[in-house]
Amino acid sequence: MKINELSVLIGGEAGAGIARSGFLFAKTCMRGGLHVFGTIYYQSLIRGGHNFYVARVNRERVYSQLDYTNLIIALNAETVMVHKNELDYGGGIIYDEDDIQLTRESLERNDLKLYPIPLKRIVREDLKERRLVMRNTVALGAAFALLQYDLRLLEGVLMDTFKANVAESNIKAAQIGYKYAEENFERNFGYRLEKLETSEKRIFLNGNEAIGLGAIKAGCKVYVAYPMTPSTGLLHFMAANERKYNMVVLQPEGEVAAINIAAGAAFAGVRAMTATSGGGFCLMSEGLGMAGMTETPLVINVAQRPGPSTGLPTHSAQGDLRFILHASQGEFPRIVIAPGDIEECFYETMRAFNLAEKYQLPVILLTDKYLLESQRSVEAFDITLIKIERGTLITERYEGEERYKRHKLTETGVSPRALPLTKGAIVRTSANEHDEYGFTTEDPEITTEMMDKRMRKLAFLTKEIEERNLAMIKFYGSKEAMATLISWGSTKGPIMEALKILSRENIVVNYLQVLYLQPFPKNKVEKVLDTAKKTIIIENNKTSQLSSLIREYTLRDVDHKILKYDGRPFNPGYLSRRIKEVM
Amino acid sequence: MKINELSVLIGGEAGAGIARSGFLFAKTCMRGGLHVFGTIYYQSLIRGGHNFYVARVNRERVYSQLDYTNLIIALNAETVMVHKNELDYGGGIIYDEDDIQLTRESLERNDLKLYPIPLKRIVREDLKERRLVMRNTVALGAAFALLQYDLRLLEGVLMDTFKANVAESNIKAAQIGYKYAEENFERNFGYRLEKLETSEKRIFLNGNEAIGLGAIKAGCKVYVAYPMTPSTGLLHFMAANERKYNMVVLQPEGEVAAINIAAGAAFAGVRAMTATSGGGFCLMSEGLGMAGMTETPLVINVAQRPGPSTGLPTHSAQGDLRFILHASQGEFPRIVIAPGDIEECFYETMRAFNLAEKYQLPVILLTDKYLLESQRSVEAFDITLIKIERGTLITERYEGEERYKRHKLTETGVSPRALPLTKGAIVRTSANEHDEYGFTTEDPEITTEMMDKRMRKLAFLTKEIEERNLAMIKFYGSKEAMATLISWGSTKGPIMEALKILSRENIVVNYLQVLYLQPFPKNKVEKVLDTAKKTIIIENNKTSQLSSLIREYTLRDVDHKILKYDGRPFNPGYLSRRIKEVM
Amino acid sequence: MVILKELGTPIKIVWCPGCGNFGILSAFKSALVDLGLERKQVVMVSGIGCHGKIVDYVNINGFHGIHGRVLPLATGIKLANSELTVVGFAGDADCYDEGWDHFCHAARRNVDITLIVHNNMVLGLTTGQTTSTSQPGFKTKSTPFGSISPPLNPIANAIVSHATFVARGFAGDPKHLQNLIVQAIKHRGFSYIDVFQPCVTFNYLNTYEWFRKRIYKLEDEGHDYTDKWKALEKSLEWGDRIPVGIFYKEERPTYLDQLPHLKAPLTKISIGNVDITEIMENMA
Amino acid sequence: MVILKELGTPIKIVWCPGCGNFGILSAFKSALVDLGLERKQVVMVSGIGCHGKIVDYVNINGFHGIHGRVLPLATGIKLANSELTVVGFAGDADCYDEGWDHFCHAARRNVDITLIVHNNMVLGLTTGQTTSTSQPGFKTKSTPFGSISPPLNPIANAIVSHATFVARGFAGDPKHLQNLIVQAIKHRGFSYIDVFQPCVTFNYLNTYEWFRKRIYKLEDEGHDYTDKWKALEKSLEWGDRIPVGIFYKEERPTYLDQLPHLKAPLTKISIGNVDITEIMENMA
Ligand SMILES: Cc1ncc(C[n+]2csc(CCOP(=O)(O)OP(=O)(O)O)c2C)c(N)n1
Ligand SMILES: Cc1ncc(C[n+]2csc(CCOP(=O)(O)OP(=O)(O)O)c2C)c(N)n1
Ligand code: SF4
Ligand code: SF4
Ligand SMILES: [Mg+2]
Ligand SMILES: [Mg+2]
Repeated sequence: MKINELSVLIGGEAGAGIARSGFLFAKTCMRGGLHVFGTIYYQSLIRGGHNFYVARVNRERVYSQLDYTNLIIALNAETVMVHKNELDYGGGIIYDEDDIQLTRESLERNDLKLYPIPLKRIVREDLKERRLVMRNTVALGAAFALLQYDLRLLEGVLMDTFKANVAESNIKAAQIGYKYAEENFERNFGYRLEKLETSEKRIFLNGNEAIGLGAIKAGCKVYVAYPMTPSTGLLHFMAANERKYNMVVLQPEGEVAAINIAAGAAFAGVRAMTATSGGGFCLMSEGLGMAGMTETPLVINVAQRPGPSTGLPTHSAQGDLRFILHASQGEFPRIVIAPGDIEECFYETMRAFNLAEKYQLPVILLTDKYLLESQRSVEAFDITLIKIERGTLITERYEGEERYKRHKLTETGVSPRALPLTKGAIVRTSANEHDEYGFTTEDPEITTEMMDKRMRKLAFLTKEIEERNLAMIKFYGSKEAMATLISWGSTKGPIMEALKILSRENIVVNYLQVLYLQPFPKNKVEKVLDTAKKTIIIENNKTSQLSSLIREYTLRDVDHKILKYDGRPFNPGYLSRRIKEVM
Repeated sequence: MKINELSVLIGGEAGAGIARSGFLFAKTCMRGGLHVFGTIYYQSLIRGGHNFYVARVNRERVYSQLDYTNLIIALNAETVMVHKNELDYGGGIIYDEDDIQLTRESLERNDLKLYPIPLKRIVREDLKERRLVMRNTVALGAAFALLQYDLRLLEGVLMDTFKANVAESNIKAAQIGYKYAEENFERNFGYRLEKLETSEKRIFLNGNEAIGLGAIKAGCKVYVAYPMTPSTGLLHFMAANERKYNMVVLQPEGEVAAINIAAGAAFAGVRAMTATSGGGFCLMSEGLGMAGMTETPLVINVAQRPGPSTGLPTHSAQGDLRFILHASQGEFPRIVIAPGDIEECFYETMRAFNLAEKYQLPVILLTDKYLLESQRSVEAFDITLIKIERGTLITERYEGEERYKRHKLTETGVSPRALPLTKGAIVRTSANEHDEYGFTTEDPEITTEMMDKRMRKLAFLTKEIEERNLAMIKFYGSKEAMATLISWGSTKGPIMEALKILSRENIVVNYLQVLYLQPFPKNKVEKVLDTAKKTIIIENNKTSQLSSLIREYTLRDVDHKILKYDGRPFNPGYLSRRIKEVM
Repeated sequence: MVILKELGTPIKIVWCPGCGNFGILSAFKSALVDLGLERKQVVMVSGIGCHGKIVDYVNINGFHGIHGRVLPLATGIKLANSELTVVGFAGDADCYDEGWDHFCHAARRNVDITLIVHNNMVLGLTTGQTTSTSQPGFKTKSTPFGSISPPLNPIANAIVSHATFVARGFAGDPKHLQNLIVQAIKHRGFSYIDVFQPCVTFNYLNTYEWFRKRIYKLEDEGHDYTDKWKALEKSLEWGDRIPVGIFYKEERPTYLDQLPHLKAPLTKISIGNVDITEIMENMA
Repeated sequence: MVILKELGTPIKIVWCPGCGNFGILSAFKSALVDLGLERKQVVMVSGIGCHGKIVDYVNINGFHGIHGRVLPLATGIKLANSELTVVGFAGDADCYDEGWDHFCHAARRNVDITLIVHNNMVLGLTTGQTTSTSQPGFKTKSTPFGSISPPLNPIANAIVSHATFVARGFAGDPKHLQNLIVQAIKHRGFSYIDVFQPCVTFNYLNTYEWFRKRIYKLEDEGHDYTDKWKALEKSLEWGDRIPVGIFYKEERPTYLDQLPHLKAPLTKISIGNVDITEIMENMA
């Protein structure tokens, strides 16, 4: 009997409410003091096809899905066919006996537990409901019965998620499912969930929501974006909160408009943000350069998915790193941060806004589908951790030179930033090269000075970050290890799990997460490389873009590369096997 | 007395016909068997401001302007003020005495020769012309008198350049100027031009024209571009030749349209091309990725100018290398060629079309203002050197599988390329990931296979290039040298001149020109680095992007960097001094 | 000459059951049969969105392009090979939002291509947000408090931008639509059909019902589609009565008609031996 | 309140002598004086082109943006700080070619900004190519055999796209233009003035003369600018007689008017202490 160690897969067609059911299941687990990770796999279509949600539950912190599952909730036959081999020994399948005929023999698995339930019949006959999607809740109820978990937790989640009347019928559905399972099945399922007491306040959310929360907390006032998977969730989140948080959330005619509207808003003085994925970012790249040239603070969430071009629009990849680092003509400072987990999505977004304003440049959060659309239970965010810092902003009255210089040459490269309507300042900027006042110029000396000024900001920034000891990399595990894993972004989750697996097998590896890709933390990375016995890079792309950066900055190559570019994230078991192979 | 070694500067306001006069002067020199290089400096405005053309003439091949000038033709006072210190010892100034008062004293240069001519008065009174721009030709005539050059050569050029009646009055103007100088000035100018006999057939053109010629010769049938300096000259050249060469030359609503129209045309089976500069390329980057994904052959001339953003629109820079290498989301093969001179503009454009079709991918010609808008006398192009190669193209009848596979998996990565309307083939492609037939897919295995297929083309290509011994780098100078200069693109010209200067001072350096930036000729570059005593990189950018590539690919840094990012090209004298400094 | 059953492909159709796209698909296939075209002659181009999948469901040449760029892609294909029949399939967000830059210009340019816009007044494939043709007050996840801008009027924009064939169809009436498509493809020049395409999943407002209650046929009321002014008047009609059919049609030389030097499709011109000596002579 | 001589800057004006841009510049400066605005209240936004330089010639806040993006930039500025008066200056290529995506959408959206298009029917700064408002047959270096497409009609497009203030001015009549600018800026909502701006260097066709011969004032003929239909009729007028003045004007809630939660300009909202506990509670 395994207690509080479980992986569940809920599968069915697009439009069958799979994501919602997964969410309900996972959140119910969290409410009982358990840790949960949930992730959704879906195709670029609206109905039909095959969607599935994987929830991983544990008494300890969890960071990713596993390679196998213990319980499948199959809302169609395909789910069983596709996933049956992922079932671990002794796993179970909940399914609608009217849709699917299953026997241990036909599955060729004697170890499996089969839990047929007339889901649809229950909806129609017992619940007298026309919304067939209720069968999902029946199945959830049944699942919690098998797991001997407290049904009231699910009831609470249903109450909080739905409007009163919908919640009520769902609660009924859950109860019927629970009862059906209790009455019809033996108590022989090898997995149980048990409530745990915890003093930690936890929340359950995905990367998009964490970034949205970070943006709102950071005082973002204008959010402009055109829908593009997997960034669209952020648009929805911001739109839902537009009124409450005194924002303007606008979906314009396309990404070119989006970034220019955001830049205009930032120039006028509010914190502004946009988000998109690769194709949209292409269209934004000209505006990005304009922000660089005019020293306009902007925060952009670039949500990766597999390319080239439209690629696999609902899957995940890390193929855009080099593009984001170099996008737009000419040379200008930018900051590129790649959060690796939900917490970093929140805190780094807040930091991004501070950095954008302090250094007056665009900051890119480089994320991906897997990070943005996977959900995790995390400790409620510490809102005191990061203070709002707006740098040299002047809003009321400018007291400097008689004629204000928006692009004043300074030692740090950062100029005092008055806003239009500030008394004593006429604020002027230009996407052409310009003098200190913002007047367009073609003078060779001023051109050189201005380029140096802008680029100086990166040095100033690097210095400040070091002085304040902000994490540009993170290091996990002991200094002494047989190998050092290196990665960026969302591969962090599976790697954290792989570390656990390996350490259970007494294989000691440690892990360097590169959080800031620009400015590249050369010294810190070098220090890790200096002591690493063997380096293994792990990326969701074809050409190993992070190792190209490491080569460029440190003149060293990594020893091994584990790359995957089929649109799917690493599973930790697979990953640990690949790690062992190269060690 | 210096014979056939001359640098002339013609300066005046925008709109005063400076570029035209420079062209006439230079071409006249070429017609006399001399070698000429000419380059124009102008601002982003239409009238006023300060434009100047620098023509360098020599009995030997020349590759760039010099640091100094021997004769100034000043069409306004500003020209003298700005450039007088560039005059070499014993230099002369031709100017309109009614506009400018000059004395050797006020110039503080006893060595100078002053040639005041009442240019405007001559136009009005002697020529009875209202077009004041004729004064330029008067000045040209005078200049050739001072230089004791055969005026008939200028007359011939005027005849060939202008319509009959305009030519006639210009010839008269030139004659009057010539006579005026002969009659009014001593024959004491220290420079002379003399006709040379040569069997070499030479032409005089700039980079844009050389690329245009290459494109036409390569059979480009659709040219689509939106005007953007410094690529606009190519649009003008192609438009002028649209009818004669059976092309469609279209200026659409913007760059997004341009690249997609070109891609459509290429998909349908013609050779298609577009050109732009950084900001426009940003807007093209999404279409670039589509070409990569759909394996559509495209040739794009990306004409650099100083960024970021609009920057210095009429000046020159090399700041876009990294951007071009990585533009667009995801990973796909592309070829990036950086011609360094007029000849390479022609031959590499022809090659670009062959490579694009053979490997079914986008090819970028990475150029810049200095390369595209500088003119040189070169040997007429050898049109037999590069044959048209269209790879696996099938136009009549497809004889393969029953159902044609546009994206067939092959060992080389290149698939047979049938066109729509080919008998026996339905041609289908998708910007989404797709199977061999071109149907959209999300399958993880096919995704991996297709990524591998596309990327395989680069290996195949590299192999072929090596087998056929095509130059991906060029090497100048002796193997044994005190230092090796390294550069890409238009810096080649000043470097070739700097090599001459240094060798006159017995400083032996050699020079590695990296012609192909992608695929990066790692082995060839490494071989050069292996024997180099000291490496000095020379680039027109701030961050030395080529050395970042060298670091990335060879894990070695260069020893010194000479960088300039004020929008102006290197002058060879300045460059050779900087080289000596770091040696 | 193609027959209907040859037009199917092995790909499973993944539109939601009842989606208006089915009506467009069947109307288009039947139109191809009516027109007596061969499969290899026709090229479909599509954008990204639910509509974009249509390319996979018809067994003719196809280019599933990027979001918003149906018109330039189709333009390029036609310019290169004028013997091809080129039909673009765009979404409303695809054409009227992301790709709006191209629309009026394609109308002016009058390249002989056909554009069919699957106008479901919603972003379908991205799970339902407001587009520029969404009705005021329309609530979606991107406008939870309702859309606050009046919708774009692409029909009127097309007419004032010199489009030579402007029509509107309804996916709920595939026979009528089929006929419009036949006429549009036959038309020499840029032909454009906006198709009301109910999205049964995300557009709760503009349903089959909603359209059926309002739609009437221009031809039933004797509309003279050669009268531009009348066409414009009709294009502004919205509310209880909404017209479908041909608004405007005119003969005007196509873009390629005006390039007298082109005697053959560009793809047919041999490129092996282009003679550039004359240009080089001029440079000598 | 600004006086005229405070509006100059130290920058030398580099437009060609006689360029229509001078008329626009002086009309705008005088309009600012008429309006009694303060310098710090007004923000100019411009695109890239000869027109774009105007930002450097007026001593108020300015953002010289990139080519084609005047409207989104201006929109963003106004959304962020509704107390600012935001005036965009675009070129015809800038707004009607490169930036066409934004035009009809800005009209629909009705953010309270003003757009002035320097319509010289040519790409000026890139040394004279055809734009989408160039006349048919217009010969330039990009169309050496003459432009073959009928020109765009932005006035008509604006009207059918629900613009609330649509006017046309003439740089050769700065007094009249000044008055239009005053009214446009006063208008609450998106106000748009297309200005005929002779390019004396590259547009050999549409000269001051050419315009003077054809132009008449709508107000002189009693045009009722509240009548959309009449406005549309007037917008189609071209040839011997070309109208200038206000075509159409209507009061409609602006974009920000329709966001009832905004009580103050966004820039004035303190961001030091945003309370997100409630959202977090919901996630618990
Ligand atoms: C440049 C770019 N931006 C955004 C997207 C994301 N995207 C995919 S489909 C789509 C629009 C769908 O709406 P519509 O064009 O109306 O097509 P429908 O799905 O309704 O048929 C969008 C915005 C994209 N693929 N490319
Ligand atoms: C994205 C982009 N494409 C092209 C250009 C080059 N460019 C500079 S100004 C200009 C257009 C000039 O025409 P218009 O907007 O009519 O302005 P005008 O000079 O006539 O005032 C263009 C295309 C650019 N700056 N950016
Ligand atoms: S989401 Fe709407 S448009 Fe897309 S397939 Fe479903 S019904 Fe059709
Ligand atoms: S080129 Fe034309 S628009 Fe530009 S400044 Fe000169 S006259 Fe004015
Ligand atoms: Mg739609
Ligand atoms: Mg213009």
